[in-house]
Amino acid sequence: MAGLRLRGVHKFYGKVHAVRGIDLEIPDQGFTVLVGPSGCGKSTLLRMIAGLEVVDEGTVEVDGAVVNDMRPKDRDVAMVFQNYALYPHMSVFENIAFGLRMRKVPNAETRERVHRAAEMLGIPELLERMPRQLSGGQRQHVAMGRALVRDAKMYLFDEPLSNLDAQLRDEMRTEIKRLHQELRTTMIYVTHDQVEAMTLADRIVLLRDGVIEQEGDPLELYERPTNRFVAGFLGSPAMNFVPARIEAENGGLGVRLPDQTVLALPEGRRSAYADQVGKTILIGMRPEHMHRDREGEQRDGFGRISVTVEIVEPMGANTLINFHLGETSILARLDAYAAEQPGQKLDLLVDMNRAVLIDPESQRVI
Amino acid sequence: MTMWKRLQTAVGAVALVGLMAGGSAAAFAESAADIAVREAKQYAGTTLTVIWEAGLQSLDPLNFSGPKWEELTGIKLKVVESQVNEMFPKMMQEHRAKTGAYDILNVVPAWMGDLVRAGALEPLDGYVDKYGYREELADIGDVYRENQMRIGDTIYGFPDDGDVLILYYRKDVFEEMGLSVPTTWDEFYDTSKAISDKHAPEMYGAGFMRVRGLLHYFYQERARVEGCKFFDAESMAATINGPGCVKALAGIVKDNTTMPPGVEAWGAIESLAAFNAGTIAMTQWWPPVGRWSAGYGTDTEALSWVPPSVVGGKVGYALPPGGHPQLAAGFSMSVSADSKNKEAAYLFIQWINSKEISLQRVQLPYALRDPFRKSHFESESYQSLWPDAKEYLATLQAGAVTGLLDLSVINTFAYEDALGRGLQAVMGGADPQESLDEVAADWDKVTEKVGIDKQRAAYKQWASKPNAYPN
Amino acid sequence: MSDAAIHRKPLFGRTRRRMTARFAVAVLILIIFLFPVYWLFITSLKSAAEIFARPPVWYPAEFNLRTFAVLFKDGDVWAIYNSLIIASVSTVVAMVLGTAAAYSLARFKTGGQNLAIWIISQRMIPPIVIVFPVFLMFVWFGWIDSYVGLILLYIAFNLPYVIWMMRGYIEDIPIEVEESALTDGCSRWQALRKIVFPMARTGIFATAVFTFIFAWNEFVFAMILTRTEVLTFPVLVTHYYGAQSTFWAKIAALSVLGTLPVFFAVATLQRFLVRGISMGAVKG
Amino acid sequence: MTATTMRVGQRANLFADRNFKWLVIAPSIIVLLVVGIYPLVYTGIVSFQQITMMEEDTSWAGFMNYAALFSDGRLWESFGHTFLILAIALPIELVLGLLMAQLFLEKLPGKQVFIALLIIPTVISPIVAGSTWRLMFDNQYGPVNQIIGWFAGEPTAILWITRPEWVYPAILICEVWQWTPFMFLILLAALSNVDRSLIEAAEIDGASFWKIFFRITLPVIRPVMVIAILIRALDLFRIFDIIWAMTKGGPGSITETISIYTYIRAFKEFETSYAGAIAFLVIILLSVIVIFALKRVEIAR
Repeated sequence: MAGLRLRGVHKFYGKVHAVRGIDLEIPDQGFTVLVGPSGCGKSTLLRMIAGLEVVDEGTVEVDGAVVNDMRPKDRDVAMVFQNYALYPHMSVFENIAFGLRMRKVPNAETRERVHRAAEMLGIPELLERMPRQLSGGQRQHVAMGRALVRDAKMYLFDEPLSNLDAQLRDEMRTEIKRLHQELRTTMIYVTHDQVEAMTLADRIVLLRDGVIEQEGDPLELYERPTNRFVAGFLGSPAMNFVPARIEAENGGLGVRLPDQTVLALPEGRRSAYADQVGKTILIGMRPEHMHRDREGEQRDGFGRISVTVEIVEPMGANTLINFHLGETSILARLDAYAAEQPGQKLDLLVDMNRAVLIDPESQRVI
Repeated sequence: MTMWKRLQTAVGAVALVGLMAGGSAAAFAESAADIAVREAKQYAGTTLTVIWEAGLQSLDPLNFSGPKWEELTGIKLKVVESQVNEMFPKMMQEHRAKTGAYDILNVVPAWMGDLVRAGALEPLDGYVDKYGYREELADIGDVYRENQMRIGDTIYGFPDDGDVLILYYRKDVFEEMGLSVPTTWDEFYDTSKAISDKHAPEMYGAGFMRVRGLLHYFYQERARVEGCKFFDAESMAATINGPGCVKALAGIVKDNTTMPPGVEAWGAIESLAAFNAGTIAMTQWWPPVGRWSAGYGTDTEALSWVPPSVVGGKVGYALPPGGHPQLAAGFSMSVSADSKNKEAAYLFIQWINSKEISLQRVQLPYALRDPFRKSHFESESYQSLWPDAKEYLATLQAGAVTGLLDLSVINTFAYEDALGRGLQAVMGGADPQESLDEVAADWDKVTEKVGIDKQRAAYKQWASKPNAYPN
Repeated sequence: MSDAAIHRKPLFGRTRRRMTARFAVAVLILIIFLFPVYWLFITSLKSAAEIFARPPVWYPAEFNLRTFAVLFKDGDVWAIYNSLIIASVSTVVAMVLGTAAAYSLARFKTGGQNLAIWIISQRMIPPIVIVFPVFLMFVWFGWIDSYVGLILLYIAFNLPYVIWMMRGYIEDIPIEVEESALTDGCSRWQALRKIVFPMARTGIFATAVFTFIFAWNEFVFAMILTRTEVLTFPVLVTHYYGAQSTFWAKIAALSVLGTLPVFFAVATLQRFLVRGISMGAVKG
Repeated sequence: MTATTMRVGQRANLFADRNFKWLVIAPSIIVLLVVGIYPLVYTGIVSFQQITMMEEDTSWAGFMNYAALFSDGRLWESFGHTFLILAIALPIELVLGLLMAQLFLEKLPGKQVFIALLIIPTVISPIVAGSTWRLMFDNQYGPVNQIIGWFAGEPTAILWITRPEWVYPAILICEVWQWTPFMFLILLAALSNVDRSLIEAAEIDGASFWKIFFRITLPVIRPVMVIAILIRALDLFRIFDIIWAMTKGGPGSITETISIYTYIRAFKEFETSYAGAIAFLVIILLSVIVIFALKRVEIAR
């Protein structure tokens, strides 16, 4: 079982080069999330895997065999669509059973499997209804059921949660994760929502403009993004980028911010930037990597900045603080226990071990 | 039934004669119908297609002549019915495509010239001689035979319908008011006015067809009676707007004032309905009115549409004022030049047109084929169909001597159409002189397009016929 | 048309008295629009005397069905049968071909915008300007006065309409539904048969009814391309206008017979037809 | 599945999938080409020849026939008649249809029955419609004059089909009678689809009924109206059957439309080449208009 492999896959829509040479191996039984902003080619890639789109160049291989021209029905994949794609003229039962009927599964077994899937999703009472009688969440369940009832080699999800409200989305996310843990089959999941990607994935493939920006397990991408795009895409609220310059300071290295504050680089990182003194860079700081400096303590690897609070957004567990560093508007996520006021002066500690330094020319993390 | 019996007897007699005399020696004893049947038998099993006007007209070939012909010869007759206005286009379009879809054509004499010049009609002289039909042709009413049979010197069709527009009048009303049948159009006006003045709105003096497509027949007749010529025979300039022409048209407008309101919109049906209902005292119509107003055949299903007559026995027949009735339309039987079975097609028209068979056909109660042979006019059986039938036939016969031909030149339709439009404008209130000036201008345009020399030749050919103009 | 979508303050008010007034106006409009139909109908039942009565008679003394009986006896109803065959077969074939083509246009944008416009513009040409060459062509193929000829012509005549309409209906079916069927194990054809066609049922109905009506009512082609064998009913109606006779009763009776089928089709399928009649402008 | 079997299947699918879209559209295109192309080519060729009823003269005539079009007053009059009918009938149908749609927009007892019955005129064959109105307008035996007589208090004998001043009203009444239900049906559906919240918002903003109607309702249903007008305009441009049944172009040539005139030249006079030139002119004119209009509609799709 070598799983799924894409080699040099291209897709053109007229003059638009939607997918530009994707090389990718999808691990067997894993949960892979294709994520990226809209138009990045992630859905196209998924549809090529399903056989719904012609592969213009390159190959899609399953278990070592090229399946470029194999019809969807022969690929043994199940798919959940963003708008659920329920068959409006069939009852819920028939919707779920459809894939089995097409595969000529005996009636008794079909019935049994449909009921099992319905139980699993908690919708046994909906089986006799028609799709138009269902709420959005129920439809989503049916769409899931339709995929789950199949004993497919691969399950494909095309933004299955994007049409749900926030609460349902959270529930379903957990549900899907649980299902994957139970079923242990290959799942490929497309989303533009980095939270879904982070929480669900064994492995994230981050795409932009038809190319893979970075792939790896979720925390790896979070902690060690290779470029500004990846750094900015994952994490919520998004990472702050501030123009700065690397400078030699007290024998060490530091980063000078627009307000002339210098943040010292921790010792472990200094050697990497020794030859870059004087270089203009972007420093990326995640909001959750800034903390209040309550006692004026000096902790190793943290740098202090003094800011004037502009907007305060209490979120319960955290409070978001908005302020400016030079021209740049910055967001910090602080613990919730103290209530700042707009206009208040505040000292923050920046975790310099987790800050990323980016070459503004190449946009790559240095 | 009686006809059928007579037919059987006739066939039996022919067979008997054939047996006794044997071979061609018997030919002199055979009628044209017999010859046609005898010769046609060799084509048994084939099918002939004929285009015929839809409706009543077609009942003849569908119910009578077609089945008889098949019984006698084994040749099937397929009737393609067509709305009368579509017949010419249909014949032409099939000719253009050389389909030979129709073997036998019903040709309105005015179309004949165009069809011949387009090469759509088969010359018939050879067949006439071959199958011994000359003698019986001579029996056809002079005016039809002399005028509607040939283009140039060649026979292209057998006149098959004596469609002469005679005058019908209410004898009882005339008697009551002491009126005599008008012989000039001035008298006609006075007579009509007198009756209207006395009886309107219950009864008007007269009601004529005035709609486009029909009015031009009445106009053509009356204009020529008033001395109008259609063209200058040398320059081919249209003279349809000459003094006689304008006088005739102005007379028509004047006569309308003595007729029921709205007469300008009357077609064939309106004047028929009004005459039968007794609300007009005079009308000029084709021969069927004489039969229908007398109630002949109107109890049959085919004639159930005819407005019921309350004037039976009160109808007198006369030639219209001026004494030159229009031979309006009517049909000739022709053979298509594209036919793939010309011999059989010819034999059918000889048979159907023959003395013997045509006499039966014109007496069919639902017939729209009107007497056209001398032998029809003199037929005793016909004369006894209703009390005044003899008088009726005598009038038709008189019309068959003095009648006037419809204009027929190259592209007749264009001239008729332009004239029809002009006349209709006058019925709508336009000035006769101005309208006829416009018609003349339109005619000149058509003539120019056709080619003046070509048209002059065609017109001369037509005008040289004895009944093109009254003498 | 759902009443829910109706806004609250229309021209004719909302009180009960106004409702009555609106109802009265509606009845009046209906009477005006149906009176000619009524007149046609009673003319078919009148005797000759009643047809030519002055003043006109508004209802016949007796409902005599003689004219209808004559139409049946003389075989004139054959024209209705011809119309039925020609309209039905051409509708079925046009629907099949047209739906397939529409699928291609809707799903693959085959040939781009220009092909779609070319197809629909084929429908706009007045029949009379092309009928003569069509006649010549059909002569070559031996299609004059044959079912094949008229059926083929009406297929061609109606195809643009079918394609245009069905393209709209298919575009309204989310492509994912079909893709879902494909991943569920359907071949493309199965997906069409089991998913697309059932989902487009309303559209197929509406389109088919109008295709049928167009073929049923068509006159110019039928007049010029037939002789006698496949005469359709509108052409036969004109045959009753003779040079020396006008069979008003037959004209009316055959018209009534020829209108009944379309009327029943339309009355039963009424709610599907709005979109059909508007060539897809209204997604009713 | 082994690699070899897959390759076999591969090729078949490759053909089917890559060409599927052309395969399914091909039959339709072929039918349209078979029936559509020859007439176009034929018409184009004969219009440069000199074929008349008398002579099938296929010699090259250049633009003679086209030049003759310009001096053919009757042709341009027929264009005028066509546009006259179009310009009068279409607005009347539109306004009447809109008023009726407003009337039926709200709840009404038996609404569906009303609609089903009102649609009858539209589905009747135009030949039958024309015949029906000939019966209705018959100056002696038709009910129209009778009814007018009742109102006028004296017998009326308007010559609807014969008088130039009455023939257009007659044709237009028939045309409007037949096609107003069509407009009505479309506009009723369009009005029913208007988003109620738009109207409510305008009401809250204090707009009067008529303001709402002209400022909100009409603009919202405009796309539908455009299509409906387009359909009817093209139908009216081709108008033949109704006039054929009622007047055949008379009185005079006063109701000759383009289609009627083309018929006369092509089938009554068999001016094949000249009629070909007329046909070509009509086809070109229509193509320009239709393609222009359709492009806009297509873009709006």
